[in-house]
Amino acid sequence: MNNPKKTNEFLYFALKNKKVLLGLSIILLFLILGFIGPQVNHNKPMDYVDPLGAQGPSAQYWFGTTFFGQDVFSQFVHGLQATFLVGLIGGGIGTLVGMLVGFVAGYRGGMVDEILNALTNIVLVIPTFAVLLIIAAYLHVRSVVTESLFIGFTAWPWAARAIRAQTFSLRTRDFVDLSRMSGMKSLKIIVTDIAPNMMSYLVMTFILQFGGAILIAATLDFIGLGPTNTISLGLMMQYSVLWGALQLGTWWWFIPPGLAITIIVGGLYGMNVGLDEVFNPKLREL
Amino acid sequence: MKKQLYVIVALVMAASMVLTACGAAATTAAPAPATQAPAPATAAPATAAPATAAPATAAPTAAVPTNLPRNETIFVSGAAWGPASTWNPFQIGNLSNTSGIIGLVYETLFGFDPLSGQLTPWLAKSGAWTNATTYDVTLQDGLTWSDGQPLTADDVVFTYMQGKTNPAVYFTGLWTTEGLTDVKAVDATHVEFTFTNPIYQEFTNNLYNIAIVPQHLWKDKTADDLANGTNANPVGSGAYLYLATGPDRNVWQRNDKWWGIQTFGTPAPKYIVDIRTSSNNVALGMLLKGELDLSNNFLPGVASLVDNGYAQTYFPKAPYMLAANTAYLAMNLSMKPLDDPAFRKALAFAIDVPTIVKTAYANLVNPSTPGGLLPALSQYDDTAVQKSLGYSFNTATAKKMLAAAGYKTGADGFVMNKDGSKIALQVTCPNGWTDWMASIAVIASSAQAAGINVTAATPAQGDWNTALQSDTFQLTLQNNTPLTNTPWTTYNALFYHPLPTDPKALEVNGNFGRYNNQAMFDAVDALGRVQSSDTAGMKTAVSAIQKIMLTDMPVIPLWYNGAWAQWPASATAVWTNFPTAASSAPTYPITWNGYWQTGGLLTLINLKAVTPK
Amino acid sequence: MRRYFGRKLLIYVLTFILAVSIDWMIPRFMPGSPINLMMTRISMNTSSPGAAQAVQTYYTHLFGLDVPLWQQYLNFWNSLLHGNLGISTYLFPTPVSKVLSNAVPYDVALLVPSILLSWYAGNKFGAFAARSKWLDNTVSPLGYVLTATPYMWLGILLAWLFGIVWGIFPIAGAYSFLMLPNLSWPFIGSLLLHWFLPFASLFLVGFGGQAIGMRNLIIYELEADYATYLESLGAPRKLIRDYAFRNAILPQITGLALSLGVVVAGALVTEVVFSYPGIGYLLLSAIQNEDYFLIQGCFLFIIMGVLLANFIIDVAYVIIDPRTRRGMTGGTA
Amino acid sequence: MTLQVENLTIYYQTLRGDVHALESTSFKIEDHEIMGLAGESGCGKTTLGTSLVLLKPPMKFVGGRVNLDNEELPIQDMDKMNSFRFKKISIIPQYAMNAMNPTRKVGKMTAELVRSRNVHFKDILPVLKERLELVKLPESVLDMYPIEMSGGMKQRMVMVISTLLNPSLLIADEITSALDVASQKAVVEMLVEFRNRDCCNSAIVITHDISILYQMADSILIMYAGQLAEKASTDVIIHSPRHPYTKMLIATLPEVGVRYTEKQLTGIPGNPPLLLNPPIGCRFRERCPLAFEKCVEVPPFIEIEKNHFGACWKEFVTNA
Repeated sequence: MNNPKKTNEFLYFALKNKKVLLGLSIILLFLILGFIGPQVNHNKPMDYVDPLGAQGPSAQYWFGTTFFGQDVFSQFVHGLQATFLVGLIGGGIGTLVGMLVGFVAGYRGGMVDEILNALTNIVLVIPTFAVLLIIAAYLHVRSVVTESLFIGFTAWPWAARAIRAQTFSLRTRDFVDLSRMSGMKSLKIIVTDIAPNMMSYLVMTFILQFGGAILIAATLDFIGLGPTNTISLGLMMQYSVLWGALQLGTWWWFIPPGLAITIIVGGLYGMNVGLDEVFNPKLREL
Repeated sequence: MKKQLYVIVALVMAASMVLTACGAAATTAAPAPATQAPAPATAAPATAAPATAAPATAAPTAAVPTNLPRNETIFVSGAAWGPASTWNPFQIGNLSNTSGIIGLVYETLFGFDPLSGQLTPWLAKSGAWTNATTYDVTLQDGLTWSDGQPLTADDVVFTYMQGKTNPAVYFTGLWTTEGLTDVKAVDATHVEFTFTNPIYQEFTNNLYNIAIVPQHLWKDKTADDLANGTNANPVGSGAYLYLATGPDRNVWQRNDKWWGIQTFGTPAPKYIVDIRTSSNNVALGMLLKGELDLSNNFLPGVASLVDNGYAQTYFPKAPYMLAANTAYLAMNLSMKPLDDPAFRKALAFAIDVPTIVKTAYANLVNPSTPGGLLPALSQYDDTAVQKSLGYSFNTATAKKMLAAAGYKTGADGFVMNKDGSKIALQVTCPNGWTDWMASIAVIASSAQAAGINVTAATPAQGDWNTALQSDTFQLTLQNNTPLTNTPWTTYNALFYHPLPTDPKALEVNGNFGRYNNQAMFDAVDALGRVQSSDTAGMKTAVSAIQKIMLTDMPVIPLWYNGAWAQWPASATAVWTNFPTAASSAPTYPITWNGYWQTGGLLTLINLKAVTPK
Repeated sequence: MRRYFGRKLLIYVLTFILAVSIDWMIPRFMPGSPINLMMTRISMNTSSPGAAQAVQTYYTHLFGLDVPLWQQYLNFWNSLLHGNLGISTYLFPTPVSKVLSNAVPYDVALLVPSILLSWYAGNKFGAFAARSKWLDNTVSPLGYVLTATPYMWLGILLAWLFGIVWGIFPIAGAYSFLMLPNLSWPFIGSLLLHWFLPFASLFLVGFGGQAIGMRNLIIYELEADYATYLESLGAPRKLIRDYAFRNAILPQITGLALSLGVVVAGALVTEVVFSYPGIGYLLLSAIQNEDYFLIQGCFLFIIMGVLLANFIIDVAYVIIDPRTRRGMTGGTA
Repeated sequence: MTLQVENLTIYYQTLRGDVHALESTSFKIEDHEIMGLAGESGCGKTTLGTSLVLLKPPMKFVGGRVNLDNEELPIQDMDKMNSFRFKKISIIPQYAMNAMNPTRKVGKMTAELVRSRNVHFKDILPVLKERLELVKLPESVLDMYPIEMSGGMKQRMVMVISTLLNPSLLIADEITSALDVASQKAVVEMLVEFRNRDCCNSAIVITHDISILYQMADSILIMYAGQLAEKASTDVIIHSPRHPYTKMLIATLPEVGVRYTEKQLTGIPGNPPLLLNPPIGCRFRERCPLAFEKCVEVPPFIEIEKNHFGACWKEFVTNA
């Protein structure tokens, strides 16, 4: 995949693939919404803009207001931003650490591999959510970024494992041998020979990590261990439940955040399968 | 492979469900023997039920019914926020999840009626100071424990003695600082308390808070038992008996042999199921579905429900609720500019309490009087002082006062310290306490409107708590001023003394701003030493306190948190005749820990079943 | 094969030690003291400062926080091995182990059936979706949506629709508030009624994930060389699909092990939504009350549960996969 | 005659258009003939082989007829074709190493396969055992999983399976490329032995390694860029080839018996044309030293001598 012609070819197939297109457009749609939203709607997410709270959707408040008279739409769009941030940072770190561990373990093999692999398996069995939970529980000031960091640093193992396997299969290929014989540094080999040849794999890994991070963040937020200094989709759900949105039937408070997460993550997953078809000609539909 | 999977799945499902059933059963299996107390004969098969798996033994028995008849059961909520963990009346702090152990099972010498401000008879028929240092209590006749033993003066003496002999008991202060020197039984129904220089106000408070325990069952308990013992299967003298407990409920059964039936009448519900709701919204939902008969949760939405006739509250319109405690703004008096009374006074004028009442509480609360005393104690307020020195929301006035006090406005439109340095204050409350979060938002914005740069922050509860106790906060909300018989508890909490000598030491009892003014301390002590019967004396003492308080403004009382109570409107209701402002003899309809003595039990006695069996 | 299990066991032991250490460490090196909080909860309004101090020191000693760290660590292990997880501050004076044992059955009842059923049904469904491109494009999306749904949101929706709008199912507690636990059919019925919605939300999300997983694996298997070979020898579609399914099941078993962590997380929030008295519900209260003995207990319990489940799955894998059974490869960790 | 192919044309569908992998090819195979099919990789030899057995997308049938034992093969019809597969025409695929289900014991898989073709395993068992003996595999392999077998064993096992129902035509695709020289020789000999024992009537042996054909094939068919170049008896192709491409190909052969790797075959200057819109006329002409104007027309593949077919204008001209 390292030569341009091929890359174009994949781009070409990617844009022909319905799943990829659908997923991509969903992401873009929400991304735009998240960044245009604050421009068209100037209410601050936490401000108590409407004296009589819990009003349904209206021309003034598109998604209605919370029990305290906060603007749900404003919370929603700001929440979207937080969501994408978590996905980007959390998913990014998850992928990067996974790559680092996977490449080194897979390429070096031997003792290094043994250790890294053991580590991977350990972190893999530990229910990372539980770890996140107690960390968050005791870490009293939390921001979206810190949350993402923790998510990223607990989400890497399966990526590492997958990448390790791929690297294994690649390191014995003759073009790698060639570079090795030509005395190239391991790092350089990884960067120039191995990584490009599993670009597809890395892209897909990142997408999955992205979606995973979003879900974990939402879950943490929901039990009140999310960011303490801003709004997020998960927090919206938490507040709505805490403040009787179900019982009072203020559905506009708890439907949008969950729906958005579902659509975004669903889109990502669909896109992933689409890319899979793109990168594996065997699976391509014609 | 298919078949195997089917079998596995089937097996596991069955197994796990049974497990659950047993596990659930196990939760009563432990305390179940309690039921042996009322009816040893029938209890045996009942307690065996959970143990043996045969459905046959599950047949309801007189002692432990497995299905409570709805029309004899009252569902209450709002007291318990966790599974019951102790039935030991000496562990007041941990009883909140077992609300009723004091009041339903164990009884106090007196009750207290916040609406009249008077102590009411309970185990004691009457009590009086025979002289400045001697208090005589006369017990009711025919008092009995639920195991049939008589309750006598010796039990009272035994109970109060625990404070002398056990450091871990919470009322050791009776002996160490309140001046109690001796308690003795004159005869079976007379107890005599002897003091030197008593704190009358606090002792009066103790009289309806300390639960009397049976000497014949407690005399062998060690200090450790008193401090950590769970006292499972409690045997008390009260109107209800322990029946069962679960992770989300406590179940009490009426004691039909209760000594008080002749004196006070029979509580209407045969069973009380005290439900622990995971959050207020669950209570709201259950209330709407008629699955709760009395909710003591804070339900912000309830105002509209009452207006639309779905639910009822004590008042038919705002504030809907009786008052339970005073929410006030605590200030760190050791930092600039909060060390300047003039600044604090201006801040008091700057805070927009009306908006807090409207947005954060949907009109479920009332603003507080500057003196901070609950309406129940308003008779002691010095209205003159409050008029002359008091405050009310007025941005303009606040600005004037700041200017007058010499605070210049900086380029950013906010006032600066007198040395020209910027002022940036932070008002906090624990994250997740949403009504308070909304409130501090209003405090911040209204203060800014008056030119005081205040921002709101919501640290985690632990941090907030540490900051509060270690005096590292700036501005924060507090409400450790419970409803009691005396202004003394309120002011003792606000101006608690002596302050810790080491400034780093934690202060857990109150006076979090560490207001250090001997004149105030003396005034509070003076109030404490006025006899509860001496209303005039109390008024003078309170007046002295309020003068200093409103001059110095060490704290800013803001609003009264409500004694949250709501019940379904009659259409769906199982129980009726709840107390309202219209009732002939209204009571506090509260089931929280410590409120059974202040009207909770009386409320149950006055209830009527809508469809009597 | 012995070597294989040896390695496994080693990993598990290491994991456990690590987990226990994290568990011990975090509360001690994070801000906030549970004792203080407990003091405030006791919030004694009395004229005698002495009392507060006395009680404070009493608790500090009781919770063993008055000895050097290293000793606390050793004590921690020691009492752990004696099954003693300390005393809950928020449910003082109940031992943590007791609190947990009351909650565990509800988790078992939720997790075990939902995991196994969603795994089984999901695999079937995924295989079905992979039968044809047409089915794949029409049926699989359901899988993506389900697996992308946050557990609590599905829970909220179900609670709202079935609990409040239609009022079919109760949405709070584990059994009717009119009942006392007993082994009678009505009681078990009530248990099931309260159990159903939380179970359903766990099941549905899991179902989606498993279905998609199986679908992807089968698509690959059907393209595998052995499938083409059989095809060119005129073997019927049925035989080939059958092989593909059997081969895809194996990675799905390992997949199950890996998904456990997520499912547990899902169970925690689901229990919160339905205030279902399991570990998750407990853990939330523990966190809100900063009861770190209870938090530790819950955490340890979850760890042990997941480790155990992982081990069971490993064994199952070895038994089901002929290759590991023959001691050929290590399967997948 | 066994197999008769007429104007068979097969394309590969891609999103960019059709790849002309096989252009109107016609040839015959006689009874008991083992025909080698050789050419550079990507010249369409595998396409030819597989299209006869399993013609499925992205492969596309464009035209032509195929007769096996005077019966038309419905190769373009996946379902109709089923009755012929395995029984009349069978294949040893390139990927023999992974051709067996990894999670089934070889014997069990064979049994299930045979049964699925409505043949009683019991009836076939003796044959199976005899064939195993023939390829020097112990009966115990039937109780093995593929991963328990060496490459050579797998290759031979697949050989046995593919020929179990005595197909009339066996297509053996690169059966040696995965093996070391020693086992190559063995496999080659076994294939010949199979033919001699009528395990299959005739066979097409697809390979890029002409040297093994020399050891076994009766005739050799040379392909270039989707077109047939030349077909004749092995001796003729090796010693007196007529088509310039064959000549160059043979010229690059060192003494017979040495193995070839794909790299060496491209020792001929220039590269084969891309088959997505290929050049008109003789596709070899860019690389052909003798190319002349006539070559812009497609040369027919005709018998230039007895049993010696070729497709080159030069040949026709010199003989005219």
